Amino acid sequence: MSSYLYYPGCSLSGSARAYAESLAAILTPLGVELKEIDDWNCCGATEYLTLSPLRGYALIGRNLALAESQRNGTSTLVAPCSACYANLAKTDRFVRDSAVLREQLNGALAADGLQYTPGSITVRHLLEVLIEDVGLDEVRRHVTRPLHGLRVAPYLGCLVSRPDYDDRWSRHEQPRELDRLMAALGADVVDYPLRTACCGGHMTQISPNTGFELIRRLVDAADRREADLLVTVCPMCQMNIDAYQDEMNHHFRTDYHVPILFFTQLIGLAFGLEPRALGIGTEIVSAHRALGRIGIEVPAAEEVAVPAGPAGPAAREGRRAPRPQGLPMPHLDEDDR
Amino acid sequence: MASAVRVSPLGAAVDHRFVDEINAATVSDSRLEMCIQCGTCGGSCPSAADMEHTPRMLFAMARAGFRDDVLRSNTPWMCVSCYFCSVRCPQEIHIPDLMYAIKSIATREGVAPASTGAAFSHTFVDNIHRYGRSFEVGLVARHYLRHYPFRLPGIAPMGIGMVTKGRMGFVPHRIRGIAGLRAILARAGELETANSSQVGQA
Amino acid sequence: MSEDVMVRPHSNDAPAQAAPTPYEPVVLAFTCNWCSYRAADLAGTARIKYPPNVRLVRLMCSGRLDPTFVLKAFASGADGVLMTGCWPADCHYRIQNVKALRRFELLQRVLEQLGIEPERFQRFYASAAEGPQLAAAFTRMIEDVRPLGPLGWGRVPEVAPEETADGEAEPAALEAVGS
Amino acid sequence: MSADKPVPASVEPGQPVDPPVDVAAEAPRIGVYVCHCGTNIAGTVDVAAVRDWATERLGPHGVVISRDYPFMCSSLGQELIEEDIRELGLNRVVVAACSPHMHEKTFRGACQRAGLNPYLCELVSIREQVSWVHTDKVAATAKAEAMVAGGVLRVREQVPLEPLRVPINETTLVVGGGIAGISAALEIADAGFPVHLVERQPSIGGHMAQFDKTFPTLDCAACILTPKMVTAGSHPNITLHTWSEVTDVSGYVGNFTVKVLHRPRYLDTDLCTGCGICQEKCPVKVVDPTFEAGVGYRKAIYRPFPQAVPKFPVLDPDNCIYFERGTCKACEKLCPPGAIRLDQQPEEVTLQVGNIILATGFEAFDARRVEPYGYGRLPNVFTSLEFERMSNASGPTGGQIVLRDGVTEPQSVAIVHCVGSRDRNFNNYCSAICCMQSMKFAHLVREHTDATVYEFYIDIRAPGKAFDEFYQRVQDEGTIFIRGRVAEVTDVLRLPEEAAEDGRLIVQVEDTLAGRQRRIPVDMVVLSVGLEPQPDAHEVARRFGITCSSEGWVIERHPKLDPFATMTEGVFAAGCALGPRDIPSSVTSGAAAAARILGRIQQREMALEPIRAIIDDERCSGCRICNDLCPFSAITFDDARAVTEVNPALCQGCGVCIAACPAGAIRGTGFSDAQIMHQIEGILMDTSATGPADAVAHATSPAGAAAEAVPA
Repeated sequence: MSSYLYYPGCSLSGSARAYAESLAAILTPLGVELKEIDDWNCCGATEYLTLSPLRGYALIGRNLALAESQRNGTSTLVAPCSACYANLAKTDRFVRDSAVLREQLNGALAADGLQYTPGSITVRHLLEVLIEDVGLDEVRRHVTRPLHGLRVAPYLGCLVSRPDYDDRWSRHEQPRELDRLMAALGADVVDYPLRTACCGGHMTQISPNTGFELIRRLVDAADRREADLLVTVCPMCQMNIDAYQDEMNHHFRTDYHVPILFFTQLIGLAFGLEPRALGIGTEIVSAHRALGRIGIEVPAAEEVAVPAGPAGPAAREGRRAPRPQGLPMPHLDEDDR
Repeated sequence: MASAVRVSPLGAAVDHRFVDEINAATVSDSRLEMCIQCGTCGGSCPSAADMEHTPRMLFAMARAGFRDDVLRSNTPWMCVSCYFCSVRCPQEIHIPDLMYAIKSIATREGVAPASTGAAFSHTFVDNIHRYGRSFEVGLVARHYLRHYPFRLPGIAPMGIGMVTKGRMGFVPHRIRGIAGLRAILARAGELETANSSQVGQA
Repeated sequence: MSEDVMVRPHSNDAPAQAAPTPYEPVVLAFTCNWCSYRAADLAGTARIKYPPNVRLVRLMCSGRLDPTFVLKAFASGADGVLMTGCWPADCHYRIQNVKALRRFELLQRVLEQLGIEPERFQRFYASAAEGPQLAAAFTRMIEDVRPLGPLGWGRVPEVAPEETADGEAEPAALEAVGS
Repeated sequence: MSADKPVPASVEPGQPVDPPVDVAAEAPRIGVYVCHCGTNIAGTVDVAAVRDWATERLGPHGVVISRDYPFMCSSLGQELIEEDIRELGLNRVVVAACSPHMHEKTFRGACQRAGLNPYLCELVSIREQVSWVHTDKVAATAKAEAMVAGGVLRVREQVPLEPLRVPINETTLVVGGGIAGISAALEIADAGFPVHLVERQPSIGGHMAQFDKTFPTLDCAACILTPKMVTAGSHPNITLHTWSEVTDVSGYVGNFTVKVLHRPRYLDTDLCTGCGICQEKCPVKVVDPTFEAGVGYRKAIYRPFPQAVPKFPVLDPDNCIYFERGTCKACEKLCPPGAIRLDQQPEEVTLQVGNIILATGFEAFDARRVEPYGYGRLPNVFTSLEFERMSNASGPTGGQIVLRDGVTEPQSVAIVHCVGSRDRNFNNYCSAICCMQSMKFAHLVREHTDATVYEFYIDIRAPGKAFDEFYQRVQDEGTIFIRGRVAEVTDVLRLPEEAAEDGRLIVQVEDTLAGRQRRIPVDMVVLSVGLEPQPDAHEVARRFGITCSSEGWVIERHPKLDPFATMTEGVFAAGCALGPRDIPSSVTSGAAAAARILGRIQQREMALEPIRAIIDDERCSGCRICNDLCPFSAITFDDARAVTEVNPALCQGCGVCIAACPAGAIRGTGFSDAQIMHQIEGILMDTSATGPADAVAHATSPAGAAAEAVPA
């Protein structure tokens, strides 16, 4: 049983409840224990940095300071939310690099008797822990209901592999870690080039048309590649693509229907766990049909009417035939295929 | 600061210290002065189409001292913090952090462009001050009621879905250490004010 | 670069001076003819500034650095000694700088026994192309030594030049520590 | 410490030289000369103060005269020194001026002309080490004084030396058979001296052999290169070692011993006629990652290209059926002269050479590292080397410019500059050739197809002869230039405006001159990749005892004035091993390195700095501690006398043994313990108790107060 400090972030007790439930469900079989930091606060997303960068970093720093004081045999802090992960990791990096920031941050924290020692906490995303520490072999060992036939488009979003100031990720734009994890579950992994493209973040709130356009790009690319669903590691991405897909369709007069689930939900399904225990059914764009295709019964939920026929542009007919033997293609490393 | 503002023959006010001011407001080493104007940022930006100036152009304007134009540009408010520009920039300029810095100066001076961006940030931050956590229902509801009253009917089904599926709690969670958190933020605010006034006097 | 605030090195007549100048450490840097000496030339050509209290002695190889040179430098008033040379795999004499490195580690330990902090005796690798890096290392070395204050070995009565050449510096140095 | 020519360099033949003076026994009479170097030194250092300080403070140490002069290195400045030596009987000279690497030879020459042993002259660098790196005049002046004191105390301990003379073997080794190496080899061979040309690939020719055209003249690369290759291959003075590697280098200038490994070609080159039947009959076809840049195929036994020199094919055992399964042997069975030798072993030859030229070239940047450009993921993204092969008439497509499917001609082509160059994530330098190469591509696309061509650039760098004219020509041909570094290449379309572009590539860029993001649909993208050092550059540098930059480019002895010599005597460099450069510049560097070597060969011997270790038999205790320290095998032990000996011809003067000798029995000429100890003392004179502590007041005194030179 390996144990980590845990920073759930606000979404996991709200809009991303399914993430929290499915995460809890798969941890025991995988032998991972998460110890939630006591009385953590919101990381402020990007909103506090926008108004007042130093207060933004102080807000994040309080969590790091709490984590440092609650270290109990482990100094690794796991965040399941990409935005929280990026904020925590970036703050730790910046206070390590800048003596001025270190002094000011600790000056602010001292107002509540706290302090943070740069580098005393290692911040990691949940995905990284599952792949690096638990390992794909261990994941494979627990798969009892492989997701064969389910076409999954792996969608990581921005803030896992970027900015990545500590160079933890193999690649900043086309990392294949989530692809490999999905393949380990037996899913048919769709080559999804927008794997780290942006979901729009808070644009659905402050500039809806900008946000809708970004959501459409993601949904359209998944649809063109005939993905049954998108899988993500980020509550914000899930929220935008799931909750605003309908409004986006309305805006563009389109009728896409691309469900998006958390990777922990698919892991749980592959482990043979009950869909309901994994929060399946709480998504707005229902995954009922997609999962039904591989024989997984999803509890009934308010099903949004789905029109028949291809959703996106009818491009599938014109799909290019396989290339005749032409010029040889440069090959990518095994790791990047 | 005023002494550095010049009126050029063309009439535009030019502030040659603006780059220093931005750098002081950027927590990391911004490297703004290293920009070679290659446009990688503007080419990478997923929301560039909705920006008044591309990031590259904004940096050129900042270096030219067009302080007012930079602070009133909608560009930083359109930044989605995706960090594509950041990892691709051949000069390793911390672009999203520069955007935060410019937004914070604009907000402080009350010249942020007419956008709901600053308002959303304020609402979000207000929630944090009240509870220490983000409270999604309150946040979205307050923001929509104020800025998108006509959008509410369109997203009502989603809102209902979110609620019926248990994805939105109606009761905000307040952290125990809220008083301490407020004290920390207040102290950080004081330090930040001290920073910016130092640059002004430099 | 804090060049403008650098002042003359401390001297024993300091109290006699009109205005007491803040303490500035003196660092003696041994350079290798093939790499770091040329890097220093390059720093000069590129007009890269570093504190004026860093003074260079050219050797053919860092491997030539006799431990007594270091003791002599401390005994003559240096507050810090920097050994510079080629990168471990890039020695002009194939592997001689590796021998220097071994000697360095040993000597650093010995000096510690004599009460000389490790910050006062450091090493830095610089290829002939790394002028800016070397200049930065000089600056850093001064910054590292300044908080330690004057070593003061130079204040012991001077040993006549004829004697020091035969390594008489060492007993003098030991005496200084004892005092 | 340069010693390319017999010391002293600046004594012209036939010029009167005073008879040498024996100074060993005399009391020191030292002259100090402080150079202004115009304002280079005098702008930051109070030279008059240094001059006065030297006579006042260093008089007890033997200084009898001290002068300053605007340019000590001028003829008049040198004459000043010469006159003082003659008239004042100076027996030591200290010149406080620039780095010894600049003008040591000059002032040694002056001393020698006046009859003083040139090694009794000491240069103190108060320019590179003082005036150029400091700004505070008081502190800089004090440091200059300290450095002069170090020089004076050091030169007191110096003894007269004679340069070592070594014979020069007239054979030269050239490593690398690209255009730079070929040019160098031909220059030396044509002058009548033997050359060994070692090449790693099966044929000489290098990257230039892969190209179709050369910018800006659009000469056919093969047409101008092949004659050179053939001449090199058949030259009576050139021995080719292709498919070979240098594995070991020992010795020193004039007398290197080099081991070269000939990898097996698996055929007897004495019998092979180069008929090509083996290649034709070989059943195995594999992608050729080297010569064809991965865009074409070769057989398991192959000649990389038709004009290859030498003409012999080479068998690739990694892909040969015989080496895999023990069967096939088609080549062996069908070879008309029976030249195939499947049991051939590697062979090592040992060469004796006097000088070495490294022309090891570059490797193209691996475009897969730039993720957003999709090379390796998106089929119709090509690299510049792939494009070179494709546009080459003897390449895999016979000169047709087509998409990856091998048949479709592109309707539009995007050429992307600065891929892997000018980018702190990869290489922070400009690769120098890519702008011109890219514009050559634009021309070739227009010549071969009707496609629209876009050039995406940050800056166009076209500073060579007729380069900018070529830029204008390509503009005139209709190529569209867009100023902006490409952000990404993608096949993901945006709706609705790009619905019609399915199957094409989109180049996303900020058109910085228009100030807008643009998405330009094209069929083909060509990435103009930068140049990188060979992946084993550091290892090769180590083998040859030279140094390279952190990237791996060879470091020149002096970037301006000695750009083709390395820090190691007898080892030169040419071509892209030194850094990215184009063909004319590679040819020039090859010829320049050859010229340096020819001069030495014609002198038959050269003088080396007499910086050596010398063992005092009397003091050697025979402990043998030093015996294992010398990597040049210069130290041996004389069993009969039970003392250690140093062979001065092998000793390189590093001084490690001197520092290690517990008995103090080893003396270093030029860098003796006494010299260094006294130098340290001098340099730190102002910090010790007996030092001239009042130097501050002195340094700040008005320059006018000490205006006249101290009388002799």
